[in-house]
Amino acid sequence: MKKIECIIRPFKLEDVKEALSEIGIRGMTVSEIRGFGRQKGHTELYRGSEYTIEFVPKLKVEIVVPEDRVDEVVNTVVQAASTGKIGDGKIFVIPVDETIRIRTGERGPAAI
Amino acid sequence: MKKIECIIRPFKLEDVKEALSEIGIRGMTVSEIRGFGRQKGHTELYRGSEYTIEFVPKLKVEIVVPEDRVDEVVNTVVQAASTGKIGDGKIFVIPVDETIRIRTGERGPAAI
Amino acid sequence: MKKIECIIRPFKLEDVKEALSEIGIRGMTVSEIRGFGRQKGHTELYRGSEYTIEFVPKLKVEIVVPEDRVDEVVNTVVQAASTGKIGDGKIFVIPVDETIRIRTGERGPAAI
Amino acid sequence: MFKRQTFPCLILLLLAVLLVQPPVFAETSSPTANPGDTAWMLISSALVMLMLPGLALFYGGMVRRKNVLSSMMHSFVALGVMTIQWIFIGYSIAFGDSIGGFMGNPLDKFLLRGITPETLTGTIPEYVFIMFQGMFAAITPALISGALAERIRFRTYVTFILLWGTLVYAPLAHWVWGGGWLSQGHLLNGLGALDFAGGTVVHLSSGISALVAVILLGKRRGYPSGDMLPHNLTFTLLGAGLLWFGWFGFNAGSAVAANAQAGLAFVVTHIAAASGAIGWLIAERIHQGRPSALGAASGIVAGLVGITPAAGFVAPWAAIIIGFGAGVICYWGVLAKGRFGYDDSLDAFGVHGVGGTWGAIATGIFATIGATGLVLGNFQQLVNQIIGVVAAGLYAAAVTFILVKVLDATMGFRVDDEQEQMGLDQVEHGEVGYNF
Amino acid sequence: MFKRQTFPCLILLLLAVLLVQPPVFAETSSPTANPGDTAWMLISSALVMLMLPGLALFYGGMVRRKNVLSSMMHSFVALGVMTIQWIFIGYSIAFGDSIGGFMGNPLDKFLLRGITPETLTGTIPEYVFIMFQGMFAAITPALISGALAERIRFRTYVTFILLWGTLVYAPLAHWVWGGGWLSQGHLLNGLGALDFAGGTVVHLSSGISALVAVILLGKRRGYPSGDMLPHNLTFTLLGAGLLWFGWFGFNAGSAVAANAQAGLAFVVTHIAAASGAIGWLIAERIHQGRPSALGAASGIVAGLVGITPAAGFVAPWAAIIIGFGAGVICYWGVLAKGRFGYDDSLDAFGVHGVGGTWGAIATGIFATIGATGLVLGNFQQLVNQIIGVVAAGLYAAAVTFILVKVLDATMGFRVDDEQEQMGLDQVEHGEVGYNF
Amino acid sequence: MFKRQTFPCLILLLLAVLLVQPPVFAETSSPTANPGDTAWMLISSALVMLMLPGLALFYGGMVRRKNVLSSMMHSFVALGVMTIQWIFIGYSIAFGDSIGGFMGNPLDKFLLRGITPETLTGTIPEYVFIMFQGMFAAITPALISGALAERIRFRTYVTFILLWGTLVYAPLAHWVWGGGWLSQGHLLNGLGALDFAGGTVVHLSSGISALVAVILLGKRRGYPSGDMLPHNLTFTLLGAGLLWFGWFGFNAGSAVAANAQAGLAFVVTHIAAASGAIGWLIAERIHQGRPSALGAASGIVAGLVGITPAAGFVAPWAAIIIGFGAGVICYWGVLAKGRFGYDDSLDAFGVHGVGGTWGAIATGIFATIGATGLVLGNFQQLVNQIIGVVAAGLYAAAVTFILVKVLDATMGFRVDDEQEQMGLDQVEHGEVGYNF
Ligand SMILES: Nc1ncnc2c1ncn2[C@@H]1O[C@H](COP(=O)(O)OP(=O)(O)O)[C@@H](O)[C@H]1O
Ligand SMILES: Nc1ncnc2c1ncn2[C@@H]1O[C@H](COP(=O)(O)OP(=O)(O)O)[C@@H](O)[C@H]1O
Ligand SMILES: Nc1ncnc2c1ncn2[C@@H]1O[C@H](COP(=O)(O)OP(=O)(O)O)[C@@H](O)[C@H]1O
Repeated sequence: MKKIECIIRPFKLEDVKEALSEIGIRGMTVSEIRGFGRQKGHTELYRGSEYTIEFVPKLKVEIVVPEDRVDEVVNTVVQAASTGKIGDGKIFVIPVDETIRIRTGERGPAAI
Repeated sequence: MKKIECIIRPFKLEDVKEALSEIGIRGMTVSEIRGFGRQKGHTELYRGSEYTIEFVPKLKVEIVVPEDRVDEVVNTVVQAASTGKIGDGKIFVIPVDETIRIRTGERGPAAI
Repeated sequence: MKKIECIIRPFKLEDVKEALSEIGIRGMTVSEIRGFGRQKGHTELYRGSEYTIEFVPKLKVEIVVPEDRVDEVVNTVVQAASTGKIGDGKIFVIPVDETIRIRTGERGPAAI
Repeated sequence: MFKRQTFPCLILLLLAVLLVQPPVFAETSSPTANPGDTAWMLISSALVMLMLPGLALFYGGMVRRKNVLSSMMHSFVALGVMTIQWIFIGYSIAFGDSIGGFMGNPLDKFLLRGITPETLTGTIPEYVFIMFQGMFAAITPALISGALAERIRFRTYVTFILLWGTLVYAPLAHWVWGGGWLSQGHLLNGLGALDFAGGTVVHLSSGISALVAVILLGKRRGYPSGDMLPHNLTFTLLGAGLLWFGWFGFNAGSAVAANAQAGLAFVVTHIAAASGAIGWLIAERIHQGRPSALGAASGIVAGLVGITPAAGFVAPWAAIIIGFGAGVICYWGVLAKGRFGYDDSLDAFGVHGVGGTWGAIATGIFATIGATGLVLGNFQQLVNQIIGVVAAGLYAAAVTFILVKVLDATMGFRVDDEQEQMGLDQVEHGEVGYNF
Repeated sequence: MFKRQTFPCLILLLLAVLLVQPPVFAETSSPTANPGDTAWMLISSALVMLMLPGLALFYGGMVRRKNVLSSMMHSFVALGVMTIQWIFIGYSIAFGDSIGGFMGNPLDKFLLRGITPETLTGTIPEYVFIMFQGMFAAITPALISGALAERIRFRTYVTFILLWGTLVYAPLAHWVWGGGWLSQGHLLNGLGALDFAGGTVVHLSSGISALVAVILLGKRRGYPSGDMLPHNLTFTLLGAGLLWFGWFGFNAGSAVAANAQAGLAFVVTHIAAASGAIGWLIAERIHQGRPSALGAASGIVAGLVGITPAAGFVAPWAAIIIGFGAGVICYWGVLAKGRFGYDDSLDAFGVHGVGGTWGAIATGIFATIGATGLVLGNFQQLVNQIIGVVAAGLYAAAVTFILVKVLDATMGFRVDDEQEQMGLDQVEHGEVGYNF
Repeated sequence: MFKRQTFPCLILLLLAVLLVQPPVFAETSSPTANPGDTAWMLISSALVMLMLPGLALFYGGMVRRKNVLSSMMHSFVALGVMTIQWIFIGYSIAFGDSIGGFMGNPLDKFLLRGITPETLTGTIPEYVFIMFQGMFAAITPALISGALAERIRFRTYVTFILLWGTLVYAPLAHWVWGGGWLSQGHLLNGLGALDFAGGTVVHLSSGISALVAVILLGKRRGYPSGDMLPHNLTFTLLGAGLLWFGWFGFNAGSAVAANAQAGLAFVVTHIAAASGAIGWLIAERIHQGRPSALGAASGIVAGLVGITPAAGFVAPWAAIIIGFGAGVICYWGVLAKGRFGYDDSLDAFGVHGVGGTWGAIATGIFATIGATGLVLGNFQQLVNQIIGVVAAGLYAAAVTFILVKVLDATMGFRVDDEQEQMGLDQVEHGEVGYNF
């Protein structure tokens, strides 16, 4: 099993979720994060003064899938979340040793 | 070392924390997340209109422990967090290469 | 590639970010978490009544870097985030199988 | 570049015109204002003004986080631009010399000319009356914003309310209160259509216009979907509380004196708000199983809308029926959008349109004080009320239809899809509501 | 299914009854209301009404996020149902023809019968007086909700306040203000127990009832524990600000005219609020090292509670002592719950019970204007105050004891453990406060 | 340990002194207060009081989350301590027997001695006048806190405002309103410097003091940086709404009667607030591309500040110019801090200092009602206005300079770097604003 961590733009969540649903992914976990990266340099004006917003609001979407589906999921997310502008985000693939469903105690692929 | 990531129902936090304390786990990290899974289909009524709440508020509890305690912790969490209803959540076990305590620079099991 | 997860005190974020910038780290992801650990026992007074705050607000900083930079980053964070008092936090190093930049589809070290 | 500056230039031009106007001197006129009535009307004006921040909270709490400032701005900017419009021509169109019962002469009291601090309206300074009425002119278009929330361009909205306030609100106010054709003593058997504090002029007109606008402009991207939940219901409750508070000025102030009628209007307003909340909560309880905080807030407003036209004419017992009825009927009103498939974001039509209609009709039924309704056997009054509703509704709908069509074609009324997704706060105002 | 509908049916039945009541006509009576006094009492009524949204914020900010709407609803629904209760029988029980000094005849002014817009109470329309008093009837039971927050069922709460308002509040109001046995000219040496704006009737009665209820109902699951912190102290501060603002109506409005006594009540109210905040902050500083925002908010309310019974009778210098004393004493009052182990969630007893008692006694000590207290050598007044406190306290406690026992046995007063853990917003109202 | 107790001891000492004061008895004096005027001044006082919670929200929304309670406390504690200071000596310094036109005798009305409920000021009880003026004394120092936010010690702030209120505010109030040298009939050709409701006394004085203080105390750690964004602009908007509402009391209440002048002040205040918002939004639109919610809130306050000194003297058309001008000029005023490099956290100088100066000058230009400004050919009035601004500005700046220097050296004005980083809520008050 692998955990696919995707850092995306907040307003892309709906698109990503739908694209994943289409390929049969039914579970994911979303959290609000703030990102720091190349996108820095963005400024906002408050009362005429410029403030550099170094941390940009992003969402982290975590999807645990069997190894054989990793590429499919990654490609789907890349397509759905991309705008082509700096700050689109990253995907990190992380190994998962074990997966357990709390409700039933099931383990492995059956748990997701 | 392993990181045990548990997605649980928010109101189960207290129970999970107490159960873990009882088996001697003294450290954990909690974050608010929103989950998408089988539990979907839940609707709320606002002004009589049904809204499908696709993302359900959950908590993620992360516990880093030595390998030999993984099973014990997983079982404890499964017991404490389970209600038997869909949406109880998942546990993911993830390998950790190294652990460092910032205060002292200690590494490995001594750091947690 | 490795993901370096650092649990730090919120007010240390600026220092950590600057220290990392100095060694050329340009990307990171920050989230708000609540920590439970040795630091417990902290109490706050509301209307004269003591409340034990078991969960202390912390920040999680995630930095994905090539393997050869792990030690450097870890040491930098330890130095920047340490106050010497209980509750400074932990660093966990987690393996990353693959890294993808959403904007371009680039993979591996080029993606970060 | 030129186009972007049009609006400021217009303002500066108008300001320049002002400077050549001869300065106004205080005249000594024999009758002076009654301090008690003046005190009440000063504070009533302030109370109605507070309804706009109240509305900003009420609406702002119901939108998504990314649109909270945009939604609040719809109320605040209305208070800004409609006040200036009112001073220039709005008041004159509503209360100037009548042109055939349809509207006042816009030049008659242009920029309040001829009015001094000593000029009286009844027992109070005319300046205070102008202010009291001006607050109504500001809140009415802001009510419409509830329907359009989360999808419209700020500059088009500002243009829209300026035009709507001039072409719809001010004439309607003239019809009913400014000596126009719906006033007592004019057509309709001389009885006129009763509208004590604005059930038709304010609520029906804004509600029906809201409906027309959302039908023309179309739904929000993704509507209906789970993430369109109210982002902060504590604001909505607080907003309802402030609206309730301010409505005492709105209704009891419409007596334009601190007298017996003001007392009556106060008591029936309060009763109707309470009954409206109870009505809505009971409807929810029966229909969806649980009474909600949003329901309480909505029922309060529904009850207040319902009693508005009746406030000076009905007894307390009738206020219970009117308020309770408004709560139940408006609950049904907001369900309608699901059935008919338009997207009235915050139910401006469901509450103000439906509740305003109910209130106007209920006034014709229950009026027993200073007027005679159906319960006293006067069928004609009920007929007049219905004529008033239909006339005002048709007029408001028609003008709104044209305005929305024209503005959409020229300035563009909606933001584009990507902007809607990013949220209006960032796109239109370059800000976000919360940096927690 | 039948049981669930009982409440709505009852309402509908009552509404039906109303319809057969003969319509009320305006009579022409010679004396008319004084506009200045009427203006002041209209706005005072509105100000007291605003205290309920203020209380909703004050309390709502102190509970946990998952109970914020539930807690706010306790205030809003009180404004709803108590208003209707007041119109039907509450006002009649409090101010109707006295039955032996204990309560007014509930049928005397049932549904405000016999009252027209022209009926006066002193120099103002009786309708306005009814409203002013009605706001008190709404806020008093809502104060109790602070003690019960985070654990009770909504429908039981609604039933409780309706009964409590009818059986406790209205009779107590009669005792002190409605010509009952504690009023001047009656028992107690003819001096009566002084209670200018409701120290005993409002604060002591609700505070003591709160204490009885929480002792009977037991602690919140897990109390005391670290996650029971106030979730939003900015609301609590804002709520305290609105309460302060509204209290000007509460106290200075209790002069029932815009006169010298209203001016006095205003100044001592303001001083006591300020002194209360300072007193509490200093107590905190000494006892826990740091003055807090929650302390400021609490001290403001404590000072206001303390001055309430005294507001028309004491000089400014005495207000400093009363307010400061209230701040310090109520700080000690809220500490008591830790010592005695009951769970008064938001310190309804600690602030209103303790502060109300202090205020009643302080009135007996410091009264120098229009009454004579201990500082002018009149020991009898102090005795009367204590008799008033004891009588009202015992009565409120006894009736509350019975009500809580009966309601808990029949309807169930608390939600179950799992529901308490999930939060009342979701369980009782099907909503959440914030969707950030 | 002794030092920590100094403040409470002082209070207790003063309270002890009070007890020996002979009790005040009510005297029967022939003329009684006018109920209408009294009603208006009671509510005006309450409205100005509400400006402090409004200011708390306005400022509290603009700071970072970790300082929200600290910032709100700056307003609330000012309401607390300045009220008590006002009762003891503030009112006496401002309105007691003049000592050479510079200040009133502090002992003349010490602790309001000699004043009874029946004592009148004009047509209202003096107690009400004291309250109305006392609210001004509370809000003025609180305005300064906007400049100092996010970096100062609570106890030093409290000491500072007590001293500043005594040494700066009260004397300035005496100069202009208490019969001092800037009042009509005194120096400056007998015309005096016009300041209807406090443009110079309140806004200029606090604004200039804010500037001096921040220059002396230095910037916030890390200023300017991206994480110093306003944490909750919904609060700032709501705060602006409450300020607007309260300002009707501030300005129209300054007529000290419910008369024609109050009506005039009300209308020009409302117009100026609206114009200020429009002015600021247009300036933003041109300069930074998008009109913002923070801009609307800021423009409202700027417009209100601008009209304050002029409110009883100018016609509606002039209010449009003054308000619009204030919006544009203050927008430019807040940009100044970027250019000159001081850190006026929430632009207390940029809005109140700059806007107060503009208002004072504009009064000299546009006064046409009850006074004659430049537009009526009276150049002298404009000169007087400038003299008033310069004199008040220099005096306030000088005293503030000394106070800040002394307090910084003795008590320490700023928290240390680590505390600043952790946030004042936790460090100074042991709390956090939100536990979501
Ligand atoms: N080395 C990194 N480790 C962890 N997160 C990163 C790293 N680099 C970037 N990110 C995350 O990815 C987001 C987007 O990265 P950015 O460099 O701004 O643009 P892009 O992905 O288009 O190159 C950042 O906001 C941050 O959250
Ligand atoms: N494939 C997945 N990857 C990551 N998180 C998941 C995945 N599937 C489920 N989750 C998380 O687990 C939670 C519970 O899952 P759900 O399918 O609703 O119920 P259950 O765990 O009882 O089968 C979800 O809300 C989501 O946060
Ligand atoms: N076993 C663990 N697993 C995950 N997170 C932990 C663990 N132990 C500690 N933490 C995190 O590290 C933070 C600091 O730990 P703590 O024991 O309080 O102090 P220190 O790191 O100085 O020893 C905690 O608040 C928690 O967020």
